[in-house]
Amino acid sequence: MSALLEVKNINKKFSGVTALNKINLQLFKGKVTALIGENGAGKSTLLKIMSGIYTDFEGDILFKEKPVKFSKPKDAQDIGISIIHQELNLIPYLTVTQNIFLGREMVNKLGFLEASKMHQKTKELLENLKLNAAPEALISSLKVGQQQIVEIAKALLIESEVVFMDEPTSAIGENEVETLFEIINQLKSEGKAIVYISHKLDELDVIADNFIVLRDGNLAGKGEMNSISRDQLINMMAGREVKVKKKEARPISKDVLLEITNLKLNNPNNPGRPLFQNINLKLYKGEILGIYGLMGSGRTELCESIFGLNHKLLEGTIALEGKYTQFKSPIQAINSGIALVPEDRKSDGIVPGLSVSKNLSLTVLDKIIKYGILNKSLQTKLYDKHKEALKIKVNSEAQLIKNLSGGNQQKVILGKWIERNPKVLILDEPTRGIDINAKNEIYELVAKLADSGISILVISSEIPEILAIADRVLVMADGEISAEFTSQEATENSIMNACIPENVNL
Amino acid sequence: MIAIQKYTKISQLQSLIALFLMCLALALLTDNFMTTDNFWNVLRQISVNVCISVGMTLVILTAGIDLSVGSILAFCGAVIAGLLKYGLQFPSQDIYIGFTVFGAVLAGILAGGSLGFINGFAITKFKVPAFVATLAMLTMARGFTMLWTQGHPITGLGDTFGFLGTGWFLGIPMPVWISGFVVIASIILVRKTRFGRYIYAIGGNENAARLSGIPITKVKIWVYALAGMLAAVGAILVTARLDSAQPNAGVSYELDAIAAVVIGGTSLAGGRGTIIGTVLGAIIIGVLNNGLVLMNVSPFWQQVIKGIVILLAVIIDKSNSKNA
Amino acid sequence: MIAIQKYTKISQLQSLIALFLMCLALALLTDNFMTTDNFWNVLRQISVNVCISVGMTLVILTAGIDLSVGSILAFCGAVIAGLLKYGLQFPSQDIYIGFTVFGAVLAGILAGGSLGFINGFAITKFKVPAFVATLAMLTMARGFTMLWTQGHPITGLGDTFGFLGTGWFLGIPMPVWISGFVVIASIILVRKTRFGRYIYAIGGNENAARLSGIPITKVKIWVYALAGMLAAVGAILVTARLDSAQPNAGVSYELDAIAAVVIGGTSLAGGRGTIIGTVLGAIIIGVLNNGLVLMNVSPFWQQVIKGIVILLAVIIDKSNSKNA
Amino acid sequence: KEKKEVSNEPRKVAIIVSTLNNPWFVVLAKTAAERAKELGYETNIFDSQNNTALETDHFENAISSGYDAILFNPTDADGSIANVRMAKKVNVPVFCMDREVNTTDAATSQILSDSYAGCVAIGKYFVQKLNKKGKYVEILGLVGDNNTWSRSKGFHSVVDHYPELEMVAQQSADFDRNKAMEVMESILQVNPDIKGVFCGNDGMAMGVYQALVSAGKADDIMVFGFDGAEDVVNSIQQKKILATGMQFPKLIAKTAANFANEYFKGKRDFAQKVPVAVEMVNQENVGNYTAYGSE
Ligand SMILES: Nc1ncnc2c1ncn2[C@@H]1O[C@H](COP(=O)(O)OP(=O)(O)OP(=O)(O)O)[C@@H](O)[C@H]1O
Ligand SMILES: Nc1ncnc2c1ncn2[C@@H]1O[C@H](COP(=O)(O)OP(=O)(O)OP(=O)(O)O)[C@@H](O)[C@H]1O
Ligand SMILES: O[C@@H]1[C@H](O)[C@@H](O)CO[C@@H]1O
Ligand SMILES: [Mg+2]
Ligand SMILES: [Mg+2]
Repeated sequence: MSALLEVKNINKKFSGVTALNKINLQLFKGKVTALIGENGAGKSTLLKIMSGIYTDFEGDILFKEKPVKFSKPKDAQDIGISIIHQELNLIPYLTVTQNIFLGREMVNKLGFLEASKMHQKTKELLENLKLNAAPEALISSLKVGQQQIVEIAKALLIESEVVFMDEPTSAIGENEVETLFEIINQLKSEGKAIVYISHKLDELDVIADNFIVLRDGNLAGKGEMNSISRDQLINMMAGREVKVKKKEARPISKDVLLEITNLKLNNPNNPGRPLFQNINLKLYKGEILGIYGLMGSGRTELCESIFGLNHKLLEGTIALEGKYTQFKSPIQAINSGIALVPEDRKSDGIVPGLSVSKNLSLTVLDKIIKYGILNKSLQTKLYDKHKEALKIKVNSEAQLIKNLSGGNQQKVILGKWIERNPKVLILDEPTRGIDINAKNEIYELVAKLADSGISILVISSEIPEILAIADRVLVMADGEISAEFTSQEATENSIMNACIPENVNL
Repeated sequence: MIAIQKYTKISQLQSLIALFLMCLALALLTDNFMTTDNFWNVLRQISVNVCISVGMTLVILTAGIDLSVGSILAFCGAVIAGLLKYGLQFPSQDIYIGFTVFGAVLAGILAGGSLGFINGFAITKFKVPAFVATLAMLTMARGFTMLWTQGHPITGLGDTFGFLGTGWFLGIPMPVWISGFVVIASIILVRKTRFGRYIYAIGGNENAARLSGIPITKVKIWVYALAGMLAAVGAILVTARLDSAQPNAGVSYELDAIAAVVIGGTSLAGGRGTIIGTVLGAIIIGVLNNGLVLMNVSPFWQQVIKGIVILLAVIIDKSNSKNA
Repeated sequence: MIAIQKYTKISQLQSLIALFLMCLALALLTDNFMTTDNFWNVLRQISVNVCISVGMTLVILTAGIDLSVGSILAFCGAVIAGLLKYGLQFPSQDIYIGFTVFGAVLAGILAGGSLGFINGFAITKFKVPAFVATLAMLTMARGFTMLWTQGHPITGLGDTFGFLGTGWFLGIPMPVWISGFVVIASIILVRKTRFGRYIYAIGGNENAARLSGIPITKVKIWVYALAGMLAAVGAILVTARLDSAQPNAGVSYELDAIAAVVIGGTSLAGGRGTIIGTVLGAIIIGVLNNGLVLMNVSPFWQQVIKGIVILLAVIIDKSNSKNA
Repeated sequence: KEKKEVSNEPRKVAIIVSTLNNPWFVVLAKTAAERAKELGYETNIFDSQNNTALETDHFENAISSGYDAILFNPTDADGSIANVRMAKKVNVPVFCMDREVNTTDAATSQILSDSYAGCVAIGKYFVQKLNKKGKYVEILGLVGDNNTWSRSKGFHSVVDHYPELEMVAQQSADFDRNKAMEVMESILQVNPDIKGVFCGNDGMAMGVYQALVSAGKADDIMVFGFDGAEDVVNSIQQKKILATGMQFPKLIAKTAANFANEYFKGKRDFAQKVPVAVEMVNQENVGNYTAYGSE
């Protein structure tokens, strides 16, 4: 059987650094190929090359055995290649319909848009995808999961023969995943070639026919999905053996550090449906409390509320070391000993254009001030200390933080809070988009911090992760706490069951 | 479409309330505000700003800015007047090309489009920030105007051309017809065509727009070229009304245009806003100017009051749209 | 620190090359460019723009903009001159307060700081876009100036005050001392203090800055207030040099200041840039103005050439910093 | 259009002035307003900001809000014609002040300061003072302004006849004191040996003088201005500045207001042009003058 799409000897460099090295791959009609690899292995880069986004690379692309050259994304679309990007690429203030048809609007003979036709077609697509959203709703009014589905709809609109899906399920719930798989199967039966990227290996067993593993830009292996075990796959990705273990029971102090009672966050847009409510929880000294939940279950809002954001919409009480607090801003929360590592590293965590040492010292400038003036050698000392303690991979203290890998950026952010020696450290998805190695290092670090007496609240969307770090697990569903386990009693199943909201509705 | 219309409704509402309050106050405080005469007055007076700020809206919707519109207006006015009056002369080759009104107007619009094109080119191809590229053009176009006119006005352009600025047709002044046409055409452009959709998309998220295969460079260049052409239309109106092209016409018109756009609810961050909002913004400014004069406010106080009104208009808009 | 220094080095390099080329050309084309006299000339002439554009740099580093500096300058100049000459008179209460040079200068700086504070307040508390808030202030401050001066210059301010503009100290003109002091103080502020670090952090990523516990509102308000104060320092220089406060002083100075900042390599998007770069930018503009006059270029062409140079300076900067 | 011949309301007089960004025009406008008020009329000042289009708006607004006469300082001799005609159409009399409009059939009367002639006089004095030879500099006003050119032309109509008078630099300083100082500082670098500077207005003359003081050349180089502004009249007294062309803005403004008054009383036969001669003020005759006027 000849390949529908084939690439030969693809090399790609980003300002001198090799991202892809001599990659060959073939995609066949009616097959789903899983593209697997650690963060930064080059998966997205490869897809971007095959869909006309990156045009400066070495190597050849053959479509139906004929060489093709793309000078822009449209060229790839035109021959029938569509892509769902890893990052959401929607226009916030356009409607669902307008986004789905963006760049492919239907126009009449006079060149005017045919609004009703597009509206109709969108309705069909959304029904097909079981998305409960109006075609005329603004994208900015949708939840992330719904937006992800709009992205999928957008890709399906193209009459394509090849469909790339770059982590399409990173932000959607179980039900939507099922719908997506139905659609993928349908595409398969129509003879389309599909590439599917995901870090969720469970999914691959269900949906993929073939696999390709990338490691550091090199091809580490390929074959048929049913010919390889999960462990083999993981080892192939990491280039060595990796084990995730469960947190061992350890004695926790009985001192309550943080106590939350009846906390409720009102929704400014929908007063009838608070963002969370009835939240009661205790966090003990030195404890690691995990919060698991599906996307949109209200975890981020909860943490931000503790951190002094949203104070105007908040009801209920928060007590720190037995004293009631009402933080009006992060500054007050920080001064009382609370720290937050936000979920979106790029938009809320780092100051991309500043150096590593400046990012690191941002929360503790008073510590590096001498005679009212920032002292450079104190700053360097701080940097040296954390670089060593956190094993940050960085060239120099002057390196811009945006040029570090995600995991190392995360360590810098952790460092800037550790240096403040907080009483409560809140970690929102601390390993999102971070590969296994770096993850394990962060787990160890978190454990060490807890041992030193810091209480830690950690949000995660990955059950193995919660099990690996938390002493106790809370599950949130639909803005309320739906279950509590010690990490020893918790199992994947019990957690999963608790997190499905009663009335399933995005 | 519906989304935009919804958004329009909200921002229109804001501006409409502000406008209504102003008109009410003026109707109560003065005798002469609520007259047909004054009605046409205000519309005629804002017609130039309407043309320019419609162009500015397009630019700002793509998250850009154009500081050069006033200078481009002056240049186009000078070109049109110069061609009408003297034609093109190449004494060395003994060639003389005369221009009809239509030809001169066309040439003026082309001139405006070309300067706008240069803006767009610098912005997209050389990645010069819009603020800087159009700031440079502000200076250059003024220089071109001075070179072309040698600093002197060009006057006496004939009745046919003058009609465009001073004539009436079916009981409506020509400048109102022309700016009305500009408004309607651009509403259609923005709402009913691909190009319009692309403008919103680029301003909303340029990266996403690029990945959707939208030709960013082309769209942006066209947007700046259109802004230049609309400045040229403004030039036609100014020049025809006065029967004279002034080399220092249009100074600081960009600020009035930006004010109209912002008061009209368009976000300077791009991606959100409407032509209708801008027109309302221009009307508010026009009514304000007119009203301050009708109420006999001293010119020094006028500046203070104008600043306060701009600020209030935007603050009201902001505070209401929080819930939107 | 090193990052900024590195960055400084690159952007300085750009501007230095541009500056060097210009100076070389002028040295070859004219006899009088490379003289001590002319050296002090240029430095004295740019001193006002240096003060203003240092303030503008702070504002732009936070990803803001300040269009009102020229009007604030005019207002502060008028305040200083008015207080020096007439003091404060409250005839109804039969009170008269005289002002020393020091007192008047202080009052002027306070006035500038207050108007800047209002800018900052509108921007942070009412979420008015900086462009709009300072545009409104541009108009209002000009109105205040006209009201305060009734449109007339205030002249004859005495030698002590005049010394600040025209005097020499240790062989260096006073305006150069003053603007030099402003530059050094602000370099220290920006590089060596918490406040300076906060400015970069806010401009670089406001969200991250907020979550790091940086008092965004306070820092921003202070930045606009500082910009206002530095406009007041500019006002001292202009007024003292002329021995006269002109009500129409400072018109369009904001554009010169922004040009200096941008030529100096500071990003209009905030978070990246240096004071030194801005100073080089101001020198480039100053040398350009000086050179065009030394070469007796016709005033018409001067504008065209200035536009081209701004464009080129930024394009060179952009194309080189791609590799950075 | 019916005017309020019958009503008892005070008549309203609009003062439309090219710019208030320049004290000379502030004096013109305020004097006109004061005089009209003295005569019992309601007044308001309109600032055209040097923008002929804005001037059109002011005319329209003034007419539609019932002003009975317009005391008018045009932004442009040609560009303002259309505006005056607009008023004429509805029988609102227009009295031009200081600057003319280039037509004789629109304004009721024009009380004019003749920049060209005034600069001819200055030019003659300039030639005399420089002894018909030497290098000199001209500082122009706003290059898009017609006063700039009528003054420059008047001056050159005389000076250009003397081949030994060499203009070594001609630069613009936008009628701005500060710009004039800076431009002059630069020019002095190239041309330290000039003998005279002719400036298109007094503000620029003061700026130029300031530059000369800084350069220590105030005693060697003669400065000539135009306007008769307070600072320059004082400076001439103090022998700092050589001469200026005295325009009489107060006289012009008062005459215009008086004309409007007479018009309301029924007079119609106004002279189309009433020249108010520009008088040259120099160090000998300065005693006869005050700011913007004579004793
Ligand atoms: N625009 C860019 N400039 C410089 N380097 C880049 C750029 N995009 C990607 N890289 C680098 O290229 C390598 C491959 O990145 P890529 O995004 O393809 O990884 P990935 O396998 O998709 O990872 P993930 O699982 O995190 O999505 C990484 O080292 C990354 O840092
Ligand atoms: N600014 C906002 N305005 C309105 N609703 C919001 C806003 N931010 C979040 N929400 C909604 O509030 C709910 C809780 O969101 P939150 O981000 O806290 O969830 P989460 O459990 O942290 O999920 P995730 O893993 O996506 O971060 C969701 O329904 C979300 O769509
Ligand atoms: O004389 C005055 C002014 O001084 C001037 O600045 C321009 O034109 C005038 O008529
Ligand atoms: Mg990826
Ligand atoms: Mg979250």
